[in-house]
Amino acid sequence: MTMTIADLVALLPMIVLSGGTVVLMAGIAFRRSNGLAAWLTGLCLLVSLACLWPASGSLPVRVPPLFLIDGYFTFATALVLLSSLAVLLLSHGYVGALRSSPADEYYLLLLIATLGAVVMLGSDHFATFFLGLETLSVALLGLIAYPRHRPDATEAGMKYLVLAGTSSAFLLFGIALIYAAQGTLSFSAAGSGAGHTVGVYRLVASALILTGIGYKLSIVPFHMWAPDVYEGAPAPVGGFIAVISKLSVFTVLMRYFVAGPGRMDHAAMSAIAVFAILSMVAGNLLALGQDNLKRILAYSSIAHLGYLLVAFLSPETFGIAASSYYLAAYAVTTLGAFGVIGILSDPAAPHDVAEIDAYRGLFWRRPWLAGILTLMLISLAGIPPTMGFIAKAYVMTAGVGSHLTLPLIALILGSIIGLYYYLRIVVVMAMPVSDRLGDRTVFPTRFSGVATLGVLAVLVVVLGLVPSMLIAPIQHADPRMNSEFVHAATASSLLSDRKLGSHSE
Amino acid sequence: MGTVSPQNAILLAAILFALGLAGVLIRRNLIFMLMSIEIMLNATGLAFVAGGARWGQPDGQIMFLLVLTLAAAEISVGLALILLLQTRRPTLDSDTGNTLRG
Amino acid sequence: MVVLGLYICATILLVALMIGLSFVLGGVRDSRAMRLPFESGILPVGTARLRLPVQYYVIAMFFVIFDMEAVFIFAWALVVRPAGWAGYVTMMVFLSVLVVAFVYLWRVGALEWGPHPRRVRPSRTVMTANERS
Amino acid sequence: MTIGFGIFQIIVSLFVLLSTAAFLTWVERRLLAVWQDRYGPNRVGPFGLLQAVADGVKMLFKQDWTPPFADRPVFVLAPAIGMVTVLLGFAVIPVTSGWSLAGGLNVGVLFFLAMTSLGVYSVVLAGWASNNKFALLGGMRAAAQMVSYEVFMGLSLLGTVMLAHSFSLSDIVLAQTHLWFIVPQFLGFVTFLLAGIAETHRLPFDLPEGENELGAGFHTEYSGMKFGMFFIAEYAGIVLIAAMVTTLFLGGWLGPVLPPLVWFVLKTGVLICFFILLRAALPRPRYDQLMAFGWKVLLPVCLLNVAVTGAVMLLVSP
Amino acid sequence: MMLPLLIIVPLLGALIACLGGASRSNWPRWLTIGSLVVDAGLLTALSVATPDPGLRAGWLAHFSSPWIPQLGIGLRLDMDGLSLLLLWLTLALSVVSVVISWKEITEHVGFFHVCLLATTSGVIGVFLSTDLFLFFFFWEIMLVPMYFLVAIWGHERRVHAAIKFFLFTQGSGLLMLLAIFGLVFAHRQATGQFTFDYFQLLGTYMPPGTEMLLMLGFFIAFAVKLPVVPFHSWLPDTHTQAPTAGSVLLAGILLKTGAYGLIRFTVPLFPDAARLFTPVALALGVIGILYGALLAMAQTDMKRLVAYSSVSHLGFVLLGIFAWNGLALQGVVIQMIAHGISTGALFILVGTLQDRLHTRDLRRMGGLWHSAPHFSAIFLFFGVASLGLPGLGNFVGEFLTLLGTYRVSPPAAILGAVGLVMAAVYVLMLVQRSLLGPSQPGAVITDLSRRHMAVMAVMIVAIIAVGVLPQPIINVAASSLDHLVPSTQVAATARPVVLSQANTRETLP
Repeated sequence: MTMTIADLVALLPMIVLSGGTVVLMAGIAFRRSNGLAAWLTGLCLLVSLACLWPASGSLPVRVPPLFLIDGYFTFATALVLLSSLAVLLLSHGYVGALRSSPADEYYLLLLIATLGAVVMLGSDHFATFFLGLETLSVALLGLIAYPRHRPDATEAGMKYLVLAGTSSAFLLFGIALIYAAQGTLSFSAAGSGAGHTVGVYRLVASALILTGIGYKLSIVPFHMWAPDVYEGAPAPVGGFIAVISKLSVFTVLMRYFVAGPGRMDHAAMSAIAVFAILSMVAGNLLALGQDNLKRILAYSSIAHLGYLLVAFLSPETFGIAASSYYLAAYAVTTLGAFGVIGILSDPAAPHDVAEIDAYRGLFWRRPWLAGILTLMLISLAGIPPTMGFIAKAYVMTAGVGSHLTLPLIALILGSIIGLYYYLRIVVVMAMPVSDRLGDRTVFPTRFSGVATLGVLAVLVVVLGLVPSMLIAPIQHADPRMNSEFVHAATASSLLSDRKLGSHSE
Repeated sequence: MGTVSPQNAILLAAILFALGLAGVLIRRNLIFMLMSIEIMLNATGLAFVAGGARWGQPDGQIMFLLVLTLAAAEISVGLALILLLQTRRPTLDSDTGNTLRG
Repeated sequence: MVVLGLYICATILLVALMIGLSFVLGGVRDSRAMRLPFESGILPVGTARLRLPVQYYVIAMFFVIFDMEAVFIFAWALVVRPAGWAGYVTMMVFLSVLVVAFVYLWRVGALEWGPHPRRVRPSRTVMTANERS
Repeated sequence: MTIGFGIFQIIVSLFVLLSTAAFLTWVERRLLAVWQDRYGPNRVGPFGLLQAVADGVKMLFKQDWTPPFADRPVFVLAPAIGMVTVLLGFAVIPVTSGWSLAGGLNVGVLFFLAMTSLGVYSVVLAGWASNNKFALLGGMRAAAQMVSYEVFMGLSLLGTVMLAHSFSLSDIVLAQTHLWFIVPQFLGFVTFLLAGIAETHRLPFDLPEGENELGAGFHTEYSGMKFGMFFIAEYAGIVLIAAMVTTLFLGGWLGPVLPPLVWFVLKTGVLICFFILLRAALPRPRYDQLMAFGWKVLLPVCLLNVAVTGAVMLLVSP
Repeated sequence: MMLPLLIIVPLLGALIACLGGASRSNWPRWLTIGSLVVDAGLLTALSVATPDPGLRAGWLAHFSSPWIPQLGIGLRLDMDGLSLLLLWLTLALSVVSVVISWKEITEHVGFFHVCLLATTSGVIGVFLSTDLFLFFFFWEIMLVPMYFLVAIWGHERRVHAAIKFFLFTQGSGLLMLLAIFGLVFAHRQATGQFTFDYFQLLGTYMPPGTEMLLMLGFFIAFAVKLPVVPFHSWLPDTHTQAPTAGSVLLAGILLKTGAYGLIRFTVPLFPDAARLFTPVALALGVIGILYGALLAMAQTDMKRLVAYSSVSHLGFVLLGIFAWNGLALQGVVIQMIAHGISTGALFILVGTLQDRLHTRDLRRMGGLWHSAPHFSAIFLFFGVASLGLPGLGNFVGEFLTLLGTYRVSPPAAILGAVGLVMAAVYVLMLVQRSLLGPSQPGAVITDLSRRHMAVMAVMIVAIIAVGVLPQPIINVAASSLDHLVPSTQVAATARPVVLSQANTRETLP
């Protein structure tokens, strides 16, 4: 039970984040400064990122019974930390302009939420999963409702609270049932006994867990909260919810179902397939009627989770690599889109600038911002030369390889519908300038935000044009590599995937 | 001292859970909704303890502590939000909270 | 255990008995003054559902949080010796986080009661944001 | 231990408790009189000893008035809760090794803390249900004060739990065979004592019912037996805290020569007198001072106590 | 290295033009022309160079480099005669587009040329890719700038038209992407190789049902682009709303990518399914010819009329492709080029007319001949070219196609010929209503500018050249058609045929 040095090294990213949180809190206690807090947070994220390096040579490291640090963790954590850094930079100017409260606590919450996400990514046990999830959710609550003067934000926070609480309860009850049925809370150990304890408990437990996770991922029958929360939350926080919270929950889902005990659970898998189809179709359809960019992004993220689940459903072929790439693409683009909203918005105003009408003529007023937003929308729509295109193609490859006919049809339908509303925004931006909204100046303090957007845009294009830069590391991050549940069949298919992977002309 | 079988304890937990869920769905007052969520969370805590009892492990109780902590954290934040809401609106009826369409 | 159960029943019974007896035995009288809330003889004005200072709620939150933290210390308290120095160090880490949180609350002014303003020293960036507006 | 003996114990305990609490009103007034150089109750019976009985009879026959503006069921429930929780708190106190209701309960300490926590409901509900501004303010004050000191109370007795390795109060007493915990846990003793006084909102920490500010605080609207119940609960609370301090820090029933029961009663009695002395001797602080004292002094001290106790224990006998 | 440069040069031009977009000067225009000329220079070098002997038979140039090795995707570019012809067409029409919008486009000039060059670059990529994934990449990439061209510089209902265009093409594109993956997995199943290489995928074995499904996936994508009748409804809208340059690019080049796809991918990759599908495809072709012509007759909007005539003309292309013999294919190639020129010219003319009259409504025109004789003469010329006057390019294409089709399916050929007659009707109607008759009040226009005259002159020469001397074109394309045709059994009965004027003269055994 005692930890070795190697274990500690493997857990270093989490330790750094936790320590950073404490230091930041102490820092805030003695000197309230927006800039100092931002610097500390950024530094902490970077150090944590660097701490992925020392352990990377000797992966996987299992820290029984709570953590499993493997390549998949490394990849996902890097993604989360970088996304978090992006959110930090995007929010720096934004929260700096808040008048109702100092911004330093915002960074504290951001750091705590990131810590929660990272804990989740490394979890090999329901306890750590749950702890991470709740650390994330509770910190997010604070972030959502941070602009106290905005009624919308408070309301969104309240909605998120009620739904997060309810979904946590569902999840927990499911976990409790699994525990009662199997006597262990560990992902890996739960699987070994899974074969002979399939029964009512497990069935009910799966249903409850899926409901809980469904809420967290906001996939279709459980999606109602997402648009409201996205609309009410400050724009950078919207990006955080859309990217980091979903990414980490999805990763756990992957760990549990693909590499862990859930893979035997065929009922759950078919339920996920149904949710995926519903998400793709309904998410896109519902987005059609929206006039608010944040709401559109919310529905689009619902749909994107659906696409992602297609990859999830086909782990035997390229599914895992596809989902990893998709997550990266989704993260970059979604952050970019929310970032543009954030840069155009004044946090002291009662709302962010998210009504589509406000974007009229943006192309001619702020060509670069409009260009970046267009790029992000194009990527979300899955059109080259962006990451979104490669991601969608990758997911489709996986789906075709696993003969997922219905989900693929839904994917295509969804994509076509999706094109319509993404293009609508682009069209509005290309329309002649309207005088109604006047000229909105970009805040001079937002240099960090603009620069971040630039980097994101470059990433979208470069990784869309040269995807192998990302695909190569992803292939080393297969969670099945260190799982004892790899069936003989899967193992062989895994091998063949690798062989194919190495094949080139 | 009579013992309660884990089965029955879980059944009780399930009933509590259902009551809490019903509360969340039916109640319109935010405070009551929060309380219902607490009931659901505590029901899961009970289920964990029952599970722990079945296997004779402390894990269930540990999970219960964690659940309690979560419930505490959530309720504190919830209370703060409700206070914020109430300074703007006289009522805590969740149906009136519809500035956001949804 | 059985005795405890019986005891619980007995206390409840006792209390019910006290209330019931006084209800039966008590005199009956009514007057206009009895129907008014007692405010030291002054006629009451407005509702009694006051909006209370936020400090009360803050204290409620602190209670919830610190009591929960205490629970973790309780769990350790039982096993100080078996858990040994490893357990002690773990606990100290936990406590130090708690202490930092405590210091944070103190410095931020959350522990102040009464009319003192919150000790929030607005940072320079916030001030400039204000000035800009 | 048969059920019959248990029932006997219950009846005796309740009787003793109630009569002690009632009797204490007399004791307090007499003692205060001594210290303040006046007479105190001396008309009913010898030395006014029957004053407590007279008060009880009076309450029983006074009108059971529930104001029309109050929330009726809650209004009735509030004093009942206060009474029940205090009485239940006694269940886990081991009077002697042979005489206790549930002294061996393995979560005795937690049970005690739970009961004192539940006591908060009594005041807060009373204050709210009265629908009176004074009562509400008093109730809220009481609630804030009690929940705050609840935390410190739990933390301050942790040292004894650590030393005894048990939540069972009998075990804690037995662990003091060689040395009362007041010696190694002096800090704990002091903090617990203070927290205990605040928890029972006794003077000088009786801000919730500070008559010069709030009428009578949360029980402004109460009269008759329901007021009596608050009254009894408060005195029973004093007894409870005194008994608890005895158990946790003063070695409970342990002591040379005299029989255990006598030792227990003696120690508890002295403590009760001490509480009454405090009332006579100390002025009342401001409410903000009270809260600040709790959070800014007691809490760090409690935490320090826990940390030091743990370190010393491991250093002395790893 | 030449092949990627062909794609990169316009993109670089676009990049620089983009930076200069803010200024209202002419230099984005000159830059565009410049990069197109450089590109043309590269293409000339490629055209005259003798192909490397190491290449596959019939191919002129090759480039390959890894791109996403993990998925067996490479940057594979190959050029054969067919590609070469279409590349020339692309560059020529791009230059024309720039010239004819010299004064017409005044807003956001820089961005306009960025879109134009990006479209060109995408189209070049489409014509060169021999990696299926890369092909799809370019297939998609050429749509975005085109979309902007329509959505920003188009006419009244441009947004609607642009979105419709995009949805149709993108949606069908996704079907094709699915089919590509299906094909790749089928290939993997058969050989264990996971690759998107066109040459490796040729001749992949798969069950007939699968083959048919995959073939349909490809077919629909190309049919939408072509457009084949049930999928054509985006075309009239888009053409009508697009700016003139957009219409030229659309009609002249983008539609050809559909035909190119059918020739390059659909039929060779799925020969058996394609043969089974032939009757349906021929029927669709005939329906396209007749339906397009019929609708063209009913139009009063000039641009719509020309657009529907396009539908009709491209029906011949479909007919020829699925007849799949040398004769028909030669016809198809000629038809593609001739249609590119003639329809492009018609759109330019209609565009200038609209600029002057501010309407496209035929009912409000008439007697234009009096005020604008040059315009009218040229308009008449391209009108009759379009209806297939012997001696001009379209005639050669259509005639060859019909001949080839006749060998396979006489009824289809006969019905197609009826389409020619109908073409005569709508073209003459168009000419009669607009040019002849009494002058409408307000329908007095200034004649073509010198700039336009120059462009028209070049195009006239080109269409006459195609009509009179199709031989060089056929020679260039022959090599690629040669290696295409044997892949079907139909080819066994056909021999390459070379035409001179209207006389068929069999050469080459």
